[in-house]
Amino acid sequence: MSRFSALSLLRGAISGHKNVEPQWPNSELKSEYDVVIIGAGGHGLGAAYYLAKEHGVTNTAVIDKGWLGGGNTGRNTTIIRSNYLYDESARLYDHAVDLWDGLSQELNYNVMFSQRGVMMLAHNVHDVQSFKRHIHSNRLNGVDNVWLSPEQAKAKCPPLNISSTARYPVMGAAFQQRAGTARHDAVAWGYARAAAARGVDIVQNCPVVRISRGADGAVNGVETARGFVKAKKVAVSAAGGTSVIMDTAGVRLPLESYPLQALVSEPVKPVCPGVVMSNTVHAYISQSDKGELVIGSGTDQYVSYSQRGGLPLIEHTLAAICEVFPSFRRMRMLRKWGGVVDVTPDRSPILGKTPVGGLYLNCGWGTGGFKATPGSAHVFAHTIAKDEPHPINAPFTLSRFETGRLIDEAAAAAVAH
Amino acid sequence: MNNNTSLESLPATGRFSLRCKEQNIAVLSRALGLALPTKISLQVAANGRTALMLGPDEWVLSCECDDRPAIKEALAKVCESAPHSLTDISSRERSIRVKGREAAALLNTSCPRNLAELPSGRGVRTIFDSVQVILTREETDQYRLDIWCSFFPHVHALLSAANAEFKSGV
Amino acid sequence: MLLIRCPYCAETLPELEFEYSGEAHIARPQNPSDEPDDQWKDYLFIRSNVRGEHAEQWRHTHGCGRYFNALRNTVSDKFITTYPMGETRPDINCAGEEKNEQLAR
Amino acid sequence: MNNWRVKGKGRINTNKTVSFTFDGTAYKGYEGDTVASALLANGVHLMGRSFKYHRPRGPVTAGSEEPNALIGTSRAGQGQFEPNTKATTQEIYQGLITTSQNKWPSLNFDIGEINDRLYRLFAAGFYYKTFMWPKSFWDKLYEPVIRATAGLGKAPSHDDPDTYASRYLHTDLLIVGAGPAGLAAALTAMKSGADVVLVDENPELGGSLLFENATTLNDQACDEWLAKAVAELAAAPNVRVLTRATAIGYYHENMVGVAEKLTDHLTRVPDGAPRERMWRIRAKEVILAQGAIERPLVFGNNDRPGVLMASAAQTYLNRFGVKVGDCAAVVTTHDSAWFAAFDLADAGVKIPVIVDLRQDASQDLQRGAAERGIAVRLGHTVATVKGRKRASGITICEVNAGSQSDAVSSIACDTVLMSGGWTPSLHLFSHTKGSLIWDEENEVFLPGEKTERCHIAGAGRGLWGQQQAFDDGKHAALEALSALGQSATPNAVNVRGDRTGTGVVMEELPGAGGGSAPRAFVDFQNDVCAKDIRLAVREGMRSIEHVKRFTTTGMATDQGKLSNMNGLKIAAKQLECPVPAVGLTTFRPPYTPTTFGSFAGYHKGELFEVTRKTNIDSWAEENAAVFESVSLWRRARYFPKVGEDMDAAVLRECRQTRASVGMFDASTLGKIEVVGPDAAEFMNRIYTNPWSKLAPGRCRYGLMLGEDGFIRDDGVIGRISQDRFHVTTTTGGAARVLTMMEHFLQTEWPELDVWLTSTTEQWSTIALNGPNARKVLEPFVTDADLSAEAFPHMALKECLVAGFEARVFRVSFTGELGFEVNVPAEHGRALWELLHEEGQKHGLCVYGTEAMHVMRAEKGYIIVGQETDGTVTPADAGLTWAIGKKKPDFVGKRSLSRPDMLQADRKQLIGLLTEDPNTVLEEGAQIVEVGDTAIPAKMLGHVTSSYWSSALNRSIALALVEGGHHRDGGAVDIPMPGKTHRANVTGTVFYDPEGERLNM
Ligand SMILES: Cc1cc2nc3c(=O)[nH]c(=O)nc-3n(C[C@H](O)[C@H](O)[C@H](O)COP(=O)(O)OP(=O)(O)OC[C@H]3O[C@@H](n4cnc5c(N)ncnc54)[C@H](O)[C@@H]3O)c2cc1C
Ligand SMILES: NC(=O)c1ccc[n+]([C@@H]2O[C@H](COP(=O)([O-])OP(=O)(O)OC[C@H]3O[C@@H](n4cnc5c(N)ncnc54)[C@H](O)[C@@H]3O)[C@@H](O)[C@H]2O)c1
Ligand SMILES: Cc1cc2nc3c(=O)[nH]c(=O)nc-3n(C[C@H](O)[C@H](O)[C@H](O)COP(=O)(O)O)c2cc1C
Ligand SMILES: [Zn+2]
Repeated sequence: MSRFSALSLLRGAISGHKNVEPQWPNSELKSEYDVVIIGAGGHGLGAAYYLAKEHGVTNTAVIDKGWLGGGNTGRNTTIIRSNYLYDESARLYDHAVDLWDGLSQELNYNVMFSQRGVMMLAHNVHDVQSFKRHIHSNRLNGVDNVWLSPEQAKAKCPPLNISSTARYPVMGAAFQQRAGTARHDAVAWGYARAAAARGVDIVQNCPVVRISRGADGAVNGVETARGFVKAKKVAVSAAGGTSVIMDTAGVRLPLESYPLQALVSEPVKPVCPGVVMSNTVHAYISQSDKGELVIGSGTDQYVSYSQRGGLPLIEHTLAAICEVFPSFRRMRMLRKWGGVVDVTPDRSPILGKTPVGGLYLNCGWGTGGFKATPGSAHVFAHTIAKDEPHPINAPFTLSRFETGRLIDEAAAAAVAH
Repeated sequence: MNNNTSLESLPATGRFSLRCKEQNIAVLSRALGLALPTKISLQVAANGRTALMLGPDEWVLSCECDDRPAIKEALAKVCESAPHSLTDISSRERSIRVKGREAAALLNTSCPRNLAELPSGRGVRTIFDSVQVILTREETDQYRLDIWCSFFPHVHALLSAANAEFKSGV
Repeated sequence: MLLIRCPYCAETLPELEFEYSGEAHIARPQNPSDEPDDQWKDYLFIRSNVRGEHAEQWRHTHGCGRYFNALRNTVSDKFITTYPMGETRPDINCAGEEKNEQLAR
Repeated sequence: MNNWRVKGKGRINTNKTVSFTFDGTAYKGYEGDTVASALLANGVHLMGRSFKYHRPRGPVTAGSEEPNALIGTSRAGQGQFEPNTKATTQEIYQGLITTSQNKWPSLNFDIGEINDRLYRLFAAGFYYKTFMWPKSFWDKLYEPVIRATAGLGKAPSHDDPDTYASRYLHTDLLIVGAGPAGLAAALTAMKSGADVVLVDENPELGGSLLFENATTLNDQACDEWLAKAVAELAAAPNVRVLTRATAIGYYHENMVGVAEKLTDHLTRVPDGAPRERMWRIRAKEVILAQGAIERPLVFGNNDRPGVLMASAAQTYLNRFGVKVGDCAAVVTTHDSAWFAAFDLADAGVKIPVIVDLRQDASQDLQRGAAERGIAVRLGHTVATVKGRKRASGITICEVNAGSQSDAVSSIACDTVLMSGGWTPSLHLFSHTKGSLIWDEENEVFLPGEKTERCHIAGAGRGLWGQQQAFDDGKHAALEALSALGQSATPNAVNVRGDRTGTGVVMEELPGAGGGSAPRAFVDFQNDVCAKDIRLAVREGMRSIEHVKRFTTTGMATDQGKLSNMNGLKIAAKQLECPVPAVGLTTFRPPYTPTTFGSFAGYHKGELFEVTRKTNIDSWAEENAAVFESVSLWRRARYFPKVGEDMDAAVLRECRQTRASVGMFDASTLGKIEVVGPDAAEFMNRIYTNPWSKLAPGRCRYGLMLGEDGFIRDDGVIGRISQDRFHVTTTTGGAARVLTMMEHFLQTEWPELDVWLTSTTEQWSTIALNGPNARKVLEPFVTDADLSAEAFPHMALKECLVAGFEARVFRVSFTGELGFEVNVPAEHGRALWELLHEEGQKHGLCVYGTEAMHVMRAEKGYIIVGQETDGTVTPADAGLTWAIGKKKPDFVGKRSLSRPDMLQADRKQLIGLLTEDPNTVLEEGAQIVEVGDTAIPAKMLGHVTSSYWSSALNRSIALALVEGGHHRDGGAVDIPMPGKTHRANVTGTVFYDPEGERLNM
């Protein structure tokens, strides 16, 4: 596969892009693989890439029921940060941030990782205490996260309303400079292209309907819409469909799937430099490189796979945005959409082995797994290749729900995205 | 559009939350001197006392403020034979009356219910904006909202804003 | 915004009056202390998370206040039926082969 | 002025002149004009610049599907700036200020146009392939430049002064769209008993009748019939008509969001009038009569100002009385453009040619052209448009088996009208996840299976022509009425002179291919050309979703209303795949971009969210309290005297309370009355503590866990009588606790005879604490003995306080002698004032939440949510004593014996005393083993509470620390930026460990 570069682009421009080749081939499904990964989101594609690159496992298929990157990877608000409270989480997400930094070069694909910073607003005394706790914990974990006064926050994001008479005044903010956003589609495409270049088959529009187990109880393949495929190992990275597919392997999970909505405004010239999150008023916002304000809403209360979501949430989200940014009231919503997020009881992912031999599980990222993509994919590949977890994902077991060692970022009043 | 909707804050009254299982309704009714309604949203009044059924085991009793000891006493007498809960909530809530040709439309600025389906004389617990209220349709174009005190200013402010909007004629 | 029929009020009302309360028919063990860890975990956390007909609890919080159960299709978000707390799940058959179809989105 | 007005044409009010400005120049139009129609009437076509290439653009449509003519608008003297407004829908009013966008320094001369020369570098997806070297340039150079060039208009820079409204509306039948189909439906339903709502995004009803008005309807001129129909509907009591009202989204269960513009067309806005209103209309039946959108043709330079949709030209003429040019060439694959040409010709516009790609056209059409002296070129195509800021001509050639023939001829013109046929508007239908079916013959997607109770009528079903639309609308109404159990006897509308047409659908026009040919635009705003789409497919973007995301086609502010079908056709051809197999991308709400404000509705400022205040809050406000917000409540945090900061005020409040007496408004604590013969049993199950033996008149600290074993809430609970408990909860936990109790009661233990009632707001709660507390209270209590003997710690009494019926608890959250007096809420402030006055004799001070926090920390009392965070067990918090050991079960008990809940390394609550007594640790500071401060550090826990203690005259802290209960007497380090503090581990009770002061 040819390399992308300014020069190749120029050459293409001169030739009228005559010699372009597909970024990934339209692979046919073979009858047997060493590893089948279910789900061609960023996590699944990334795992395939790292399996090939770091573990030499290339006889891999990534199978998706739809088009690659069409799950939550393609519909999230792209917030990346690692200022999580607990050591386990901080290590996992910070591993990801380390990999984000340099991912474009690694993949030879500009994923537009942009470290414009993430600011989390504190609106009451409790928020202040909670964020300070995060900041101190982050500092000692080597994760950057600093406290900003309201004025400093406004200096970083001028449209912010810091009036002390606001219903939810800004009392300060936690700010992570290394945090930011990335171009979601490019992440899926970049991994797909790089994985395909190393021989991975990416099979689209092919639902996996059953995980098959042999007489010894271990997995031996998957049933797909295009027939049975033998596999030594099966890795599930099927956000939004995890419970359903894992059920076919006889593994029931502590997951519930909720609709999560997001929206974009019409594009405008730069007005919102970094990412601003307010957990208390429930508003998340950033501005994409194209100019739209990208705004995250909440989950509807009920389990749903409809990728829809209701109007009241959007109304609440935009009311909150307008409180925090009163000048945006005259901005317009261009499009809103929904995704399906798998949520665990402690809001932390499950990433590792399962009770079934040869079956590996990556799920439960809820509303915040995009940021983890390279880190999660990297340690998941390790887990699949070595049949044992990487130290970073070792705490994120399925068994923690039985023993009680939860990693409860939500309870610790962390924010979701 | 000619606006003639009025908002009126009502004086305090006596209010109780009354709870009991179905089999004891008759005994409590007798003690109260009022046949507790047995269909949600129905309201029955007798002897200056009103009972509105809010849930399958729940009524709100309204009365004159100084009728409260009598009610307590009457029900205390049947406590053994008809277990129930009687809790004074007179101070918990305040009421507002919305009256006029556009009362329903005004309420529908923040209440998602179809008010046409609430006949006169009935009441339900529902939601107004983010606030739980008891909404009673007193007459065709007259409604009463019972609101927990700390939510009262919010509801009142919303209704006033909507009223100003109606007055503007747009 | 969904419309939900409260079996107690016998009225179909806006979702805003209701609160979702998770999967239905997960009974609390009679004697929790006798439960082994893995079964207690099942009670606490394991959910069927069905793509299709899902039995679930709702509460008519801003109405009669009652909890009740519902069957709802989680793909279309449509309610199939609601029924009072304590009743068993109605036996309403949905089309066969649902799993494959579900997986195909 | 208005040189391009046509006398006798148009529906605008030529008696009323309106002036407005565009880029600083004043223009005049008439009432009823849009910005676009008024500018066109002044000969202005250049209205904007495209997103990527900054190409000059003019309006291509006359409606809400406009991708090009986007402007900024504001109100003279008042700001209210708004970007990206469609000039084609913004009505003009006196004083309207409009500006062009995405240009510098001016619309006419725009430096950004350089991009247009470099277009080959900016091929689809180019940014994914470059800007990666050197790495550091991305953040510092590339991205900032990309960001600065992106975006269209500028975001508003001032707070929006306007207000917004919303409303729920229930109706039997909602009709979206008031063209012939929607009107027929409304006129039919009007005759039934059903309630009907008819909405249209335009300022007036009529839809396509506003421009396609040459017909005769029931023997009346079209305009005349329309006026009558509108009047009839307005007079019908069961019909509500909303204009300027766009159905933006079709949500679950037939709820349609309708955004209504109320004032943006008015010169003078009435007082109190909101700018927009969001209707949430819940209809039993819905008729979607959204019509169809004319499809552009894809050919070289098809984006030049002066190139318009044929129906747009017709609209400007027939609705606004404006001719879009003097000389308009026509390019089409559909009959309807011929009719547009005829209308324009009849109004005096020269039509030099009609170029139709089809080999044949009906005799009628050809006759019509001949009568008007219009040259016709069948089987021809347009190669390109000449001119830059305005079309100046076209080159045409023969369509020869799909490829370009050599014989190119040029035709001069100042305007080009195009029509590639029509696309049924099924956006709202698609929001419902209704399926679309490909109609092979007409090459359109039509509605398939429905998921909601809706009916599609008119052009939305691929029915062209007014007669069909009227008939279909009527039919849809009858269908909907019958579903409603209603009926009506409709009046027929007979159309004479209907101009129904047919056509074919093209992808890119054959003349446009080839490497050096000028670019042919598919998505105008986002500058996506046909070759970009082909390139995307060649790069492996085989799904239409990938094509969309790679090229951004359909992602502009018109959301592909003009581009989706052309993009799809081109992609399908490149993929060698049938159109339906490729499929459409998903339509999502809103139908047209909708202001944030209209979604937010009334929720602005004070009305954004409830602020709950206690009955005593007003006193605090009058007495200069500083407030904090705790869940929805606002609470007095401290009461500074002149010159005091928080520390000074809190110090004083603590000192005075411990020295004499302090008073605190505790009304926000949640209260629940638990009543019934099984009340104690219920309490036993819900709380960890035992309750059976608690005697009436006594109270007890209660601890509540979640089923997972972690602390959820706590509070003092009094037993009023055998079957009645007065439960208190935390301020923030009140609703949650009641919900959890109800859940268990209703779903697990329905057999219990017990009922729960929230009494939070029934009571005002005043806490009196301090050695003199009794002295302050006693004078007001005549029917009870408050002495230590008669009223010991953890007792309660129902008595009169100052004549108010009260429940008095003898409890303390400060460690001092304490009373909590509950009186009916409305008397709270009165009692407060009485006690305050009486207290002055003893130097009573009023304290806020901050002093309360300090004093309880001195006593080691936890605050749920501060010492706990949802991961703390009773044992962790040192509260094992609160667990009823003999109880077989309570909520959360089983979880406490899970393996990880018993580990010795759990984080446990301890006290910390810094080595330097003057150091007050920061709450949230992390704790490590002594000396173990290298980063990354192994953290043992964190400081949960930390204060300066006036009672101890030093700092104190509480902390959750790994294995903390075994660390007593040891030391830990607290590394802070610049300095590491050392602290000694102690018990959690710093003050009066024996509790003697409680019993004074
Ligand atoms: C609206 C929204 C906003 C969000 N915002 C953020 C944010 O700001 N920051 C952040 O970090 N995270 C965010 N998230 C979460 C984030 O998007 C996800 O956690 C993350 O993208 C998950 O990636 P993935 O690769 O695991 O899953 P996905 O990208 O969802 O990929 C899973 C794939 O599995 C496929 N699949 C499922 N079942 C099957 C089957 N049976 N057979 C074959 N294929 C199957 C699906 O088609 C899908 O393509 C957001 C999510 C949403 C919905
Ligand atoms: N000559 C031809 O070949 C041809 C082709 C197509 C259509 N037509 C004409 O189109 C007409 C079809 O009539 P019709 O009634 O189906 O359509 P119409 O276009 O006349 O009316 C549709 C109306 O709905 C409005 N609308 C669309 N979406 C809306 C939304 N979301 N919210 C609010 N309003 C919305 C439009 O602005 C318009 O006013 C006929 O008159 C027919 O002659 C003709
Ligand atoms: C970060 C981000 C930015 C987006 N920007 C746009 C945009 O500018 N225009 C647009 O039409 N859609 C935009 N979308 C939304 C997509 O069009 C699409 O709605 C989303 O990926 C979900 O897919 P679906 O709507 O096809 O289900 C954006 C999505 C994301 C995640
Ligand atoms: Zn109910």
